[in-house]
Amino acid sequence: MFVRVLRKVLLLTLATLMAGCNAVVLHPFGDIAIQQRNLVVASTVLMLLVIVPVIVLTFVFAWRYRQSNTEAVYEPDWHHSTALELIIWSAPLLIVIALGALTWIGTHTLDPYRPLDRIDASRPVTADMKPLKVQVVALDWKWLFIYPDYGVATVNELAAPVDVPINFQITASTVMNSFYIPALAGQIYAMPGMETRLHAVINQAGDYEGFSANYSGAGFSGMRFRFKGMSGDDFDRWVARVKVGGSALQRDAYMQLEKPSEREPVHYFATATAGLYDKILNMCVDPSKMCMSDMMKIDAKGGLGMESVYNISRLAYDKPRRRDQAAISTPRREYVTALCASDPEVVLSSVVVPAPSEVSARFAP
Amino acid sequence: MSAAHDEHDARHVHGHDRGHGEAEAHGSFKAYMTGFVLSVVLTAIPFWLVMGGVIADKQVTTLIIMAFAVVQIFVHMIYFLHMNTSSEGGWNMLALIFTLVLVVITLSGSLWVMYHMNANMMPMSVHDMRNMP
Amino acid sequence: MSADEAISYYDMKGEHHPENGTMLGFWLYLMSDCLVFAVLFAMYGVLGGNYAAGPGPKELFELPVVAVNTSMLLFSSITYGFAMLEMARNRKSATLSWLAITGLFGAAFVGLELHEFAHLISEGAVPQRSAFLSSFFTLVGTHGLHVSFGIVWLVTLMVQVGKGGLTVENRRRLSCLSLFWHFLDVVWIGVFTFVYLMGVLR
Amino acid sequence: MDQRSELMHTLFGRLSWEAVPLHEPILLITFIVTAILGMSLLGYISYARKWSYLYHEWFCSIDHKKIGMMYIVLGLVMLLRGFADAIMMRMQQAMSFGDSVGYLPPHHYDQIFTAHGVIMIFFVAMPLVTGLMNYVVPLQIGARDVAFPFLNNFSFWMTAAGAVLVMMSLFVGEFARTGWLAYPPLSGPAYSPDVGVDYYIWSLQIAGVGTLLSGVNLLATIIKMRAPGMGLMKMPIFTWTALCTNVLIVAAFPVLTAVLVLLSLDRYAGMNFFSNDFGGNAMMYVNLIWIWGHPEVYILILPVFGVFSEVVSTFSGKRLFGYASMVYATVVITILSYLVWLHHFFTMGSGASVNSFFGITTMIISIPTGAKMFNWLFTMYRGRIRFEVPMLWTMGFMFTFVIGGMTGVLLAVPPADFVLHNSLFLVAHFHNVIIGGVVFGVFAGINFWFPKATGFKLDPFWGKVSFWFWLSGFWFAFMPLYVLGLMGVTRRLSHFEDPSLQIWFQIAAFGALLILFGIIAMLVQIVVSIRNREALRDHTGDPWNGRTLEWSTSSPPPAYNFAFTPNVHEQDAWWDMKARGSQRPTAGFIPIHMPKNTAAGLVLAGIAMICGFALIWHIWWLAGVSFACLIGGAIYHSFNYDRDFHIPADEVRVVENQRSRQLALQA
Repeated sequence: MFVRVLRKVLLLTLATLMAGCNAVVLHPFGDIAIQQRNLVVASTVLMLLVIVPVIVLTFVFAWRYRQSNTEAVYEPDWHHSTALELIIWSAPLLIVIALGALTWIGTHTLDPYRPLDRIDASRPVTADMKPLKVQVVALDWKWLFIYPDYGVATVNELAAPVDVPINFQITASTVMNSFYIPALAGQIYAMPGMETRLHAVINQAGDYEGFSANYSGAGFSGMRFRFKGMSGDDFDRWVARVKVGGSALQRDAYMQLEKPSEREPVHYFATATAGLYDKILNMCVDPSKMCMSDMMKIDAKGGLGMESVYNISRLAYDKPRRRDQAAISTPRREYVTALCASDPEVVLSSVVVPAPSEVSARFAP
Repeated sequence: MSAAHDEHDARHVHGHDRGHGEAEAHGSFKAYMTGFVLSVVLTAIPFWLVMGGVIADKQVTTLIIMAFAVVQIFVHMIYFLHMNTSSEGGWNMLALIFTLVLVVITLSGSLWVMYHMNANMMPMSVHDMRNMP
Repeated sequence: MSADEAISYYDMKGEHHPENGTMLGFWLYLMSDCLVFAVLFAMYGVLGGNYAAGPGPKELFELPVVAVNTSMLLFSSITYGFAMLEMARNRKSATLSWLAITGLFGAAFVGLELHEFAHLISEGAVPQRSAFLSSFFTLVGTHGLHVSFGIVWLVTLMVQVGKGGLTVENRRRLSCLSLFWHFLDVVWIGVFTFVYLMGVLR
Repeated sequence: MDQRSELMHTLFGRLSWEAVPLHEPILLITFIVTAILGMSLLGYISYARKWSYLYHEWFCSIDHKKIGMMYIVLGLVMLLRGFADAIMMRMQQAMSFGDSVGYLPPHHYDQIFTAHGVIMIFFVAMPLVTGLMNYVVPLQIGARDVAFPFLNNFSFWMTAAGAVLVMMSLFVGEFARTGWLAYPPLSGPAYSPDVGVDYYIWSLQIAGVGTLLSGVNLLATIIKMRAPGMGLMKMPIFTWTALCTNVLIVAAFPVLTAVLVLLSLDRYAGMNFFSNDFGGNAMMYVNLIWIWGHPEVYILILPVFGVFSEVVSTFSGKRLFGYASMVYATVVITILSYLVWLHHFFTMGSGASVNSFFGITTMIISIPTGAKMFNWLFTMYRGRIRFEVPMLWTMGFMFTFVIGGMTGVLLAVPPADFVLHNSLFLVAHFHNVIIGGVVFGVFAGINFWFPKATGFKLDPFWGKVSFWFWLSGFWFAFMPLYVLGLMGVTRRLSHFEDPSLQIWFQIAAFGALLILFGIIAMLVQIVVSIRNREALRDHTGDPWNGRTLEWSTSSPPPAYNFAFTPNVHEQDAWWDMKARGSQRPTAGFIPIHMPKNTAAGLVLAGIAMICGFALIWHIWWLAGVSFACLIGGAIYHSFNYDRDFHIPADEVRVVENQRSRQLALQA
């Protein structure tokens, strides 16, 4: 009861405080973000139960037992009280137990990997609702969104129909980023060669902001995009517009797009090659590279043995993306290992390398 | 509890009888030899198990050699490093136990966390790998 | 203890010689070193299966060499033990000879390890080839580096004992090195079990 | 640049005139100002003919008190640098909206936030905390020095060498643009090819060695060198927290060392631990660095908990409430701090069970921390509180820190962290605990122990001015960041689109300005105190009516700390001695065994710094030579057996008689 009242009071104060500014974390429009907000508020209220008395007592004691107040009791040797000790350990303990329970439940229900089971507090997800699939790639320094079901792709603009579950698959091209649309749901990292997932839903049409929440280099500040929540019809019109408005996103276009650029304007790709996202995730859009998933399969079987020891260029991914282009144009071996000639490149130059096709033929199914 | 602690400690602080006692524990010839023989045996068996392919089941072999490693570590600790509860007033032992706890946390924690991360995020999940032919 | 008037608040005779903390301090340092190895083991545990479509432990490790290597380290342990026993009996030259033998075993260990590394590198299994090889070379190499450092230290101590004899200070240093040396043995148990034996079993 | 001959490249590696940022006006002006200030300081020292004094009495000193003071001076100097970075960031963020791009390009701005984090943690907070522990712990336990006095000097110079490397990056080359923990792949060779990350790695490695050794040292000191009778449960609470802190240092810093070695192997040897290639895994770096990183937070905060405990009980004129529970709380925090590291990367995609495990362990830490808070509160209860400057800082802490603690627990709830992680809310949270905790605590400690170190108190008026500026500045600077975080603003941005945010950044900048006044007031406080030192002098050695042994000796204490080692019978040993009217012995002095000063620490750390510099710039020959010198130097030093001497009884008598006269004058 008390908690509920306190929560109301707190929400009200916060609301007034935030009225002037758009505190989107406290006023989100997606069900996941709303539940996360509720958890933030509930935990705060729980903790205030102990924080407020501490602050008040600090000032009360400080005032009451000031040196000039000779009327106050002075007990220089009073230093122990079992009852008090019991209280000071158990009060935080009780709150942590309550908070721990909240955390355990909240963490499991709001796990970004878990498919949604409700659209909002009153509407469950039904079997006939077809979720919207979006594949997200954090590039240097812009966002690529691929809609596999529609065969289209966009840069720096994301749209989704209201009240439809969205399944994000998220990866990155070079370094770590974090995919975050505060109005929709909490963030999750976007990492090269790895895939994270996010299930979310937007409950109100509108134009929201999305960005990278993890610093990724020089163009980071401009790595923003618009997230548009639309009615179903608007969304269809938007898809149609994308389909007429853009070029094709195939391998070459992607390789071009992937190069670092800042503050990229929104643009549309009318078609996106099927399976491109998988190649991006597996870092093998460039056909001369081995796909991560293939590599991992081989590794799980114990590797390819000594024959493949020089099969290196197919696996080097970072080097061609070095961020100082000058160094690439004038290659200079900076490694200490140059001293003992164990740099793969050095070894490579002196050894006949089996052609990639030969090696891959060996493990082709 | 704290009183007992104090008493013990006071004795410790006052106990100068060891003089400038450096390196009290050197062990004895017998102890060193025991440790040596034991560790030779404990080394030889795992090598034999693996090199000779004695046990067909790899997991069983793995468990056995890990057990041997743990036992051998204890042997070394006792016979070569002269670990006991009394040297340096028990602080050596305390430091060792604390370190072992942290080593276990670091190792198992990292493996646990990374296993989950890999399972969640690698293009080919650990789960898939398990089920490979 | 309240009523005792003669309660003493100062140690007037200067009897209180704080115990020397060197052995404890060195042990604490070893514990921190232990955590360095824990990190490297964790690294190997996580990345040890990532061969990057290259060779794995089965193709690379030669257990007979590792077995010989292990025996070198074991022998050096027992000989260091003998050196300590001689030191306790205050026999300088016997101590020095056992130390020299220990050093030779240690050098043989490092030599074999370098040979193994050179062989791997010549075959193309360089540390850069895969995450597995990176973590293998780093873990085993760090241990080897410790042993090499131990040998340098051992030689230094032999010179110091030769010059100054088995003084209190030198005994303490020998005891510290003893801890260091046996500690490296313990780490090696982990290395041959987790890296080599379990690697080949994989 | 490409035209450089092979010879030049061999001789100077990557180092060339281009590395000196003559084209960047901000850096150029900074350089000129620093150079002028530095030259005038050096000139003054030469003019006053103080070089020999400085070198022999301070640089080569192995007296824990002088080393402690040097740590604090280092910390305060680096605080100025770190704060300059902070105010530059605040200015940039306050003006860079819409069409205005501010005055710092990302290339520069990104270095600043990285350097700010690194400097504040490693070269401000760590030296300040280590300095306090170094100065106070041996005095509190009735020891004459630390267990390994030479190592102590070496540790200090290694920390200083790391700091010098960071400062060097301002004018030679550049610093990392990665954020203070340098996550790969961004910090890997491909995405940060220049010297920045190398500066980061080597300055931390060198300083890290110093920190680790000083941890071992203080640990051995506390375990082995306590005065007779001082059992564990009679140790002053600050010593207890120092013990736990150093346990954490010894157990956590090796992890940092190892992780940075792995990162440097990636960068220098082309290995593949954290790259995207060849099966590397960058998440492993994040995992490992936080295994160090979380205990690091407690390394900083635990000692200041100790400071607050001493201050509260001294200025309330009362025994610390719940000593035993305070000790247990500290020990519990020490152990638990190893079980929570994943809460720094909930959003990286580990599963719900992993996340909730680490979330809940994090919350559990708040139980002992809460207990400590109550202990301080009930120490004040029925006390006679004197609001001297150290007590003001403590009150400011109690009020501020609980808020930071609350937002911290909030961030430990994984679903809440998903919306708050990496936001300015997070930034506000950790500044809330680090400024409101560590910084306030260190200032309380400095004000508290300054009279012990110098023999005169710090000026209370300017101390209060400084306190109020800091406190209000803190609230103005960081409350807006909480708000901005809730508005979904993320950290490390150098430019914003939404003009409605600007007002909050301007308030925050105003707060930073107030803190600037606080810092200036503190410098004024020191200057004024030195000028008025005769008026502020304390002859008793016990200006606050203290409770622990450090107040039993003179201020400043003699080189040997205690002419006779005290025997401890009670928890607050000095309070007990005063209560029972114990008499200071004035005769029967005996020679005192002390360690000798040496230049070895300074020299070895200097060589280590050169080695680091050579590695940063890929000057391989210099790196090799200096590394060989380092090993050779250490071996050479080990041949020096002549490391101690005795202070003759006569000398002790002279010093102690002078103290007797002083005390008599006072009485």
